[in-house]
Amino acid sequence: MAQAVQITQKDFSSDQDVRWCPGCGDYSILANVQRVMPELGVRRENFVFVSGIGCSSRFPYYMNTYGFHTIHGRAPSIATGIKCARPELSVWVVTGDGDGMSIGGNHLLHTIRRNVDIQILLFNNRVYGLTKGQYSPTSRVGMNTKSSPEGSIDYPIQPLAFALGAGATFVARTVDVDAPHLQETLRRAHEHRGTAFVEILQNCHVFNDDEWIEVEDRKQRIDAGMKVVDGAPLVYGSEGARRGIRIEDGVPSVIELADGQDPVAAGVAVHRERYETPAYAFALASLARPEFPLPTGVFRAIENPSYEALLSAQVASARVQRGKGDLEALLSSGDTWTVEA
Amino acid sequence: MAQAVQITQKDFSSDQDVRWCPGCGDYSILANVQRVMPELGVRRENFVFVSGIGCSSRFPYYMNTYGFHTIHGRAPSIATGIKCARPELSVWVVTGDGDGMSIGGNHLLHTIRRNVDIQILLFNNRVYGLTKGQYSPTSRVGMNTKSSPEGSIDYPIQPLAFALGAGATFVARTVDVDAPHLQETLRRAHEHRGTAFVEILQNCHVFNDDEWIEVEDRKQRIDAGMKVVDGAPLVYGSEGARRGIRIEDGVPSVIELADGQDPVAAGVAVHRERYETPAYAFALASLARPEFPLPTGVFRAIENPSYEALLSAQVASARVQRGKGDLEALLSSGDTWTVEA
Amino acid sequence: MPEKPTEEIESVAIRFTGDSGDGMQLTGTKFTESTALAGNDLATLPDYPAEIRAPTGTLAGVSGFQIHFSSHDIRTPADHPDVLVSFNPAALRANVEDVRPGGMVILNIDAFTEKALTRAGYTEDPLPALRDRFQLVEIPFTKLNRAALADLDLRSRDADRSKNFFALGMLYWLYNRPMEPTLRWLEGKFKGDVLEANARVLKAGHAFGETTETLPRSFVIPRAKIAPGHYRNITGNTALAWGIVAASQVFDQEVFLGAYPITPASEVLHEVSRYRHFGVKTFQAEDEIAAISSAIGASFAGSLGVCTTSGPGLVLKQEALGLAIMAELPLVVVNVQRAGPSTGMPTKVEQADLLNALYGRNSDSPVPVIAAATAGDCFGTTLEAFRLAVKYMTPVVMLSDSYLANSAEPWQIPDVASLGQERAPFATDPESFQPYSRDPETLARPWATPGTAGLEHRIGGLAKQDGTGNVSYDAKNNAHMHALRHEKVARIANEIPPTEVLGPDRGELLVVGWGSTQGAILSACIEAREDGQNVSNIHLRYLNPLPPDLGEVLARFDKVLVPELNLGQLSLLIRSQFLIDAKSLSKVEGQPFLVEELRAEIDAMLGLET
Amino acid sequence: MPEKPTEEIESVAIRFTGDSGDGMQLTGTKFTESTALAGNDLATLPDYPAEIRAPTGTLAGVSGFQIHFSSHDIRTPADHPDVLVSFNPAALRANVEDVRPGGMVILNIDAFTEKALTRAGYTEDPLPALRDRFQLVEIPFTKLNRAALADLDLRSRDADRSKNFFALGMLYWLYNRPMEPTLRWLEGKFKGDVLEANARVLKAGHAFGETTETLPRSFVIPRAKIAPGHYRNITGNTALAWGIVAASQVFDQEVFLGAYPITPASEVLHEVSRYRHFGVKTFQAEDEIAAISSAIGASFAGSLGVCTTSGPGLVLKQEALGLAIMAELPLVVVNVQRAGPSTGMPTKVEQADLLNALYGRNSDSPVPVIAAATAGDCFGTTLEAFRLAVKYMTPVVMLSDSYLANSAEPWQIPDVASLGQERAPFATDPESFQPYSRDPETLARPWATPGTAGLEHRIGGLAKQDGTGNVSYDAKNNAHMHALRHEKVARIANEIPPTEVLGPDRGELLVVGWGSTQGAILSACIEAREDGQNVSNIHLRYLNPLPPDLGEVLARFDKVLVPELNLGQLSLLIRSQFLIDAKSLSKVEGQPFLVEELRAEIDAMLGLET
Ligand SMILES: Cc1ncc(C[n+]2csc(CCOP(=O)(O)OP(=O)(O)O)c2C)c(N)n1
Ligand SMILES: Cc1ncc(C[n+]2csc(CCOP(=O)(O)OP(=O)(O)O)c2C)c(N)n1
Ligand code: SF4
Ligand code: SF4
Ligand SMILES: [Mg+2]
Ligand SMILES: [Mg+2]
Repeated sequence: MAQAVQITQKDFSSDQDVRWCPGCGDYSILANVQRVMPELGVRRENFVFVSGIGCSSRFPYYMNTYGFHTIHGRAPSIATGIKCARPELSVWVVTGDGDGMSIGGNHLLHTIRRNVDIQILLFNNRVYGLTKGQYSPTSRVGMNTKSSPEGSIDYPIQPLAFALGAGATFVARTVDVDAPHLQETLRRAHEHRGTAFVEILQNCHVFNDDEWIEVEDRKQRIDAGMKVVDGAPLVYGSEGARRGIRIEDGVPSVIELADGQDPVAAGVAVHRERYETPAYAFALASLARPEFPLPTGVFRAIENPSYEALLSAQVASARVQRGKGDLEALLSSGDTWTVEA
Repeated sequence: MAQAVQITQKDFSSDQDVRWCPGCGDYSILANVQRVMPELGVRRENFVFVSGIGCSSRFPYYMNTYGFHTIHGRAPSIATGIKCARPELSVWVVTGDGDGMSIGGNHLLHTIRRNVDIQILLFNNRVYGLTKGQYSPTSRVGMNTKSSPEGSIDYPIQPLAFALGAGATFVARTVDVDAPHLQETLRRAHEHRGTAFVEILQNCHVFNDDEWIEVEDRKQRIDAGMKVVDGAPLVYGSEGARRGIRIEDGVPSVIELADGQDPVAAGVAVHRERYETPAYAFALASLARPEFPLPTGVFRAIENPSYEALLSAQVASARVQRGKGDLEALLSSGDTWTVEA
Repeated sequence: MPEKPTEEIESVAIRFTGDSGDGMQLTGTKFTESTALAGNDLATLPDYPAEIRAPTGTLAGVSGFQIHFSSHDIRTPADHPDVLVSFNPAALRANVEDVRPGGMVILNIDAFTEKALTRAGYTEDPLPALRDRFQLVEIPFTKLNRAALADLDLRSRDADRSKNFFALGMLYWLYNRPMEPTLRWLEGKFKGDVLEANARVLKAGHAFGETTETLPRSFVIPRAKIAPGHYRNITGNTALAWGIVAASQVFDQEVFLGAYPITPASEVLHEVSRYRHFGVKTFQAEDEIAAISSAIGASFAGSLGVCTTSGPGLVLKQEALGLAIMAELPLVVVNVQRAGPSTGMPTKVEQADLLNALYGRNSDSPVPVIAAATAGDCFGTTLEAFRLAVKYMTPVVMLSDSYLANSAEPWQIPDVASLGQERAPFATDPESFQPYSRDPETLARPWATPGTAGLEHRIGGLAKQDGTGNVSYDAKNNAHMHALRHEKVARIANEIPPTEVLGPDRGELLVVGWGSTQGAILSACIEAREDGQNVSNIHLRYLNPLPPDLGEVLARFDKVLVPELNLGQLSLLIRSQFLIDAKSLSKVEGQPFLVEELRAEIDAMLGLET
Repeated sequence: MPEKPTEEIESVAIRFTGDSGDGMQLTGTKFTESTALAGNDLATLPDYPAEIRAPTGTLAGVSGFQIHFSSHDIRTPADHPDVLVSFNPAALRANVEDVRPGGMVILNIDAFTEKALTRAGYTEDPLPALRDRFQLVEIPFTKLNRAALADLDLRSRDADRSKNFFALGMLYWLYNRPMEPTLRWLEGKFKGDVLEANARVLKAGHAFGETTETLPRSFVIPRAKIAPGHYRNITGNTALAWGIVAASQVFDQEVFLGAYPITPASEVLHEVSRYRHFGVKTFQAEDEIAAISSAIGASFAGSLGVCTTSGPGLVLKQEALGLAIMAELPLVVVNVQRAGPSTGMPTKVEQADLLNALYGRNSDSPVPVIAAATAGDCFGTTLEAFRLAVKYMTPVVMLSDSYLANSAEPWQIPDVASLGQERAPFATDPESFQPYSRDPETLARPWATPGTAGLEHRIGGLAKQDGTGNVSYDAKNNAHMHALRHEKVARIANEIPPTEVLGPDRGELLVVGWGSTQGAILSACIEAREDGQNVSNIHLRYLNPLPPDLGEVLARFDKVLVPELNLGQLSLLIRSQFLIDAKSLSKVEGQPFLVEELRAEIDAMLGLET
């Protein structure tokens, strides 16, 4: 049996040529996903990758697993059907900021709300790549694109704030080129039971280059990023310019930390993934550059029964209470009568 | 001229028979909207009411203004077109928890995000009324309905949390039968420039009776509700059982207040509508019964340029920079040549 | 008191009418059950007010339920009721003109106050004029009912709620129906005072009928000659729901229903939701797009995916349906049609989504379309849709409509064994597996579901290479795949049974119908033939592909008439495919055909004056 | 060095091909501009790789641009190029079989390394075999280009970017095209080193042509006899966008475009977005449903609402389009068709959304449908769509396709005055105002916009009473409104000009086309007539309603052929409406018709062997 042999990253490469632009952040994400897969303890045939339409949504073609490249924006709904039908499968949705946050926003909302046990990876490059560079719902105000020659006037949406507004039980943010962090985030997402929503900051080299350079670049990210760790205070910044985040009455602010100063004593908040309220994670998700560092890591991870588990439980309990369905009995239930020959 | 005469509530009643069930909370909302209209300083012909499909969405038929009863879930988009085309109109969307939060969630999301200057009234009765009583996206877990005979397994969405996740500049909550509060909320929504999102807790007498009785009933609401007022501490409760809400690191909790105790000194948060961060308002929106009181009032009201204003400004500035469009010049722009006779 | 005489009659149609709150649907349903048990053939038609909840006493709030029963075959609820029962003036006004001249009109005379007459839009008392045209039976139901309950401790508002059961009791006497089924039902449903009150007034109404001089005789309708078997009453929506549940048994496979509520399809979701123990999962989606998408996902994963909707919902599903066609996945899309366009009249009937089912997607994307003809037929047609979907690996559109959805008819309960036992041919063997290889007969591709080791593959909506299923922009391959999808659907024709011609198998006029118009068309054609007219009729279950012998059948007739509750949709298909001058008879009033309307058109086409 | 000889030829078709990164589209466009200025008639066709960005050097990444120019009328980009320019082996492999036998094949021989050959899928060197079949011209463009730039401080990767301009310069020499337009363009676009590099290699290429012995002569294509006037080159998408902008002037009214990006319609949004100063507002919506909904809202408010999309997007818009039909609001829905079904081949051509435009909604909901026939015609057809929408108070569907969208042709710039000046007849008078009253001629209802005192009213998607516009479930009213909506669209037929028959006005064979196939059909029919064949042709702009004289025209011919880039959609309509045995010639390869394919079918129908 093929599975007796240890499977490796390579086993997850399909025979299709990978067709992203040179320099696209998607390559790194693909490589890291393929690297993590063999560690998850799931047989290869039990993985399903589902996507919509977009550069990012070509992802399933390159994974040697079951895959479904569907239509624009609907991947979360198709994944819901797959997971409800076969709860034992490990179902991953790959979507883009256009696919997921624009046309597909509603499905994302409701899938997250229902807490279907799937992983949703949103590749956020803040642009429509596949259709050649229009602004997306995550693009910054003023962005000049083909469809906004005088600058976009749409306020961007913040995917993690959106997900928390939808009641997400797991939200995280990571970066295309930060391999260890990305891998760890994928592992955590997989572990989580319920919808794991992961925003991956991704570079579109062709239409929106260096949008995330502040957190991609190893140097810049020390001051511009903030990796959050469960139980650790919200601190960031290079030696001599260390800062922390304080949250008073729900309102975050930056505190400058003196050398060696205890952040917690200085009023810096301690990161906790498991608060019952989503309000803390939301405060974190609302931190934006340049006033604040861009946080990455797992913002929230709480356990609630997942949708497909509850659904299966209803089936099981109905069977316990009423026995396996008997069609003959159903058809003859209620008032019937017999006409003799 | 008809407008010279003072217009009154009556002028806003259309000639159509109102066809909600006896006991429906929609009646009270209609009456209060009709009462507030004449005070807003807007000529009647400049009001437009737009709705989707649902009991609540029949609303425009009863308003003697311009009205458009459209299709399920799309009212925010139609309203966006109206407002962009004619920024001088006062455009009101009436939607339900099914119309707005289920099929129409994405349009609501993006309309709020763009901050189109319209008022959105979401009548939340936590059920699909018009289609005779299925659970809705705001229904509680376990609700028994025709489509959930063994109890709903969907986690409900919290409309205000959703709106804040979308970047709303104005969110408020009020109650169908609390006439003064409802009227004041409508006035505030109208004043606001940008999308004013108002959740109105509404009783569906037929399919989900008394869902909101805790905040509708004058007695119960003292302990179960909390009216938030700008600049005032978050306190509630009857004499002898006064409580306040404290928010630490973004995490809200209830504080029991002794008689005469100063709430602020006791750590109770002070309500502010104008924090730049949505995190505080989100904390408020995440308060749920029975652990917390259900807050009503204006949670957030900040000013950002509205979408249609920015759009009109682009038109105006293009005209200043390039003159009024000259079709002849456009058609002849670039490389052309003449073929002589 | 001597027993009153009885009179034997062949058939009768009764219409119960009143305010939405008067319980007319329940009254009609109970009368129907009794009638079925009395052994008559029957057909029923409820007529709800639209989605709106109208103010009491107005025309907009009138609710009706018609039942037609007989000692012979019954196919329609009858054009004109013989008996109208009206609980208020609005109900009278909305319905009385439909009553056959000289018919019986039973009124709750207590409700005919001046205020109520005005509310119904009457400017003067209509009864004097009606007395000349109909047999008016004026009964103080409200008073009689209150009297029957006088000793119970009920508020009069509560007492009044049961006046429909008083009337029902009276009608049971009038038509010699058994009371037991209703009494049994009451016992199962209520307890204590409510049970007592309802049972008591039912009997009191019966006794009143026996006693009152207003009703000089009762009627007997002998049992109908009905094929022997086990029967029940069933509405189209229930039959459809049970067809979905039955699929889980016939295929021994989990069913996944994704749906978003919409009139008149919602009850299918409600009904199916009750049968989780059959291994049927229901999912109330956030909209129709999510509903079909979830069903597609479930099918991909190896369940029997199905979604149920009505007109506007079908439109929203079309993009995803196109994906299912490209991905060649089995899927059943049920459309319970309603009157449009746009929101239209959501509670009223039309059969106007046929062309949308066929052409509602971008590009040429063929899908089989089948339609149910009667309420009971919704069961078998649903199962047939699943069978085709699985056998040909294709989505299938199944059409019902709001008339079938709500009307009830006696239905011979099928023997479960006769439904067969099918098994989806899941692929399991990695040896030379290709996701787009073909079954030579059906052209189906293999159904290879996640979880099967060695069959990992990727599908999607981009053009695919035959065999490998890889993305392909090759010109010839694309033409080949277009042809293949077309051919796959076309091959279904091989299984369509020969078209059954009722009446002479060649002649002057052929009437061609589909869907819920079957009863009316059949009645009209049978009557016409009984009157010696040269007219035959056929009724199509398969709309795409059309039956292979259809052209040949059509060619045997001088003229072809296609009656439809739309502006001529099947007619367009027939004209285009067979180049015959098929005439369309269209009705788009939100109401089914009357037999007399069809007969008039048949007469006209046969050159007869009417 | 003596000047080389020139040879006069009538026409030539050149195809530029290379990797996506090689700048073939730009090269083609610049060549086109020069050619237009040289006074030739011309047609062009770009052929992009699909949405995917393929690895360099592979077949999937090949990009092409064909231009056909002549001293006489040109209608298609030509079936077979006379000249192929290929920048790498993949481009050669993907295109060489299309070249006319004996044609010229110009290669960048520097790119023909063994690695590149393998990458293109060649297992052996193809050139020896090709030398027998074509006139191979092997030029080291990369080396020559680098040499020309040697003294500039450029990395070779940057230098190599301009090698297409070197080739372009050489071709300018070869076909005696002016270099000035391109030089002018370079000056407007670039500065400094980049400008210098590009201008220099363009001139170097030209000089190389003059010098090299590989090219013994250059060719002269005399000016074409073209109707006098002011001309420009235009693609269908630009013409369409300008038609939208022009509407704001013709109607002196704000235009509101709601759109969601989708290939191949996105450029229309891009282009229109640039003209805010015309009073044109564009709105990039979150999806197609929001796009059409916003446009409906804008129309309700008194703007000219329009939305632009392609196939799958049209499908998503259909529910809202039904609302616009019910609400009888003016609206233009533009569909730039692409190959399906589902996502299909998004960059490739089909004209397969005709039936979807007609029948893509629930119930019978008629909408006028018109189609553009050439790139330039997109301008006028768009304006016509607006005119019909406003005059009849109805949404109108306007069809283009990806072939028209991207191909360019010389376009006679219309005189702005000739476009007319229309004015929407807004209602203003409250006296006896009714939202659903009727213009007796057009059946249009009044356009009463918010802000007008005294006209406050409410509309919506529920069935409406004629006149008042109130919600109505009345049966007869519903039938009346169905008929009225149908009749309103049908009356447009009164304005359709008589059908222009090219060729004999009666005879053996009539070829009926619509949309982008016009050029190929015209060429085929003209050639056939020149060969003495009895064939005529007509081309339809109005698909719904069809021209009123169409039946009569069709009846004058023994046979009718309907070539379409779909499985026979117009053919279905014609067969159904006129009951003639119209034969469908369908092509669904994502490619336009070749003239020779049409001629073969014409021959076959005329009973000629080919
Ligand atoms: C119904 C529909 N509308 C529009 C499109 C065109 N379309 C394809 S991908 C895309 C946006 C992709 O953006 P994103 O999800 O951010 O993906 P990226 O390419 O940036 O990875 C659009 C608009 C489509 N395929 N289908
Ligand atoms: C496309 C479409 N799908 C479904 C429906 C059916 N439908 C009408 S209203 C409604 C839900 C209404 O719920 P809500 O918005 O909460 O309004 P309420 O009646 O409770 O005020 C549904 C599902 C429809 N009209 N159109
Ligand atoms: S367009 Fe952008 S996102 Fe798409 S493949 Fe290229 S670099 Fe990546
Ligand atoms: S069903 Fe509920 S929401 Fe609808 S009108 Fe009746 S009470 Fe109101
Ligand atoms: Mg993107
Ligand atoms: Mg509701």
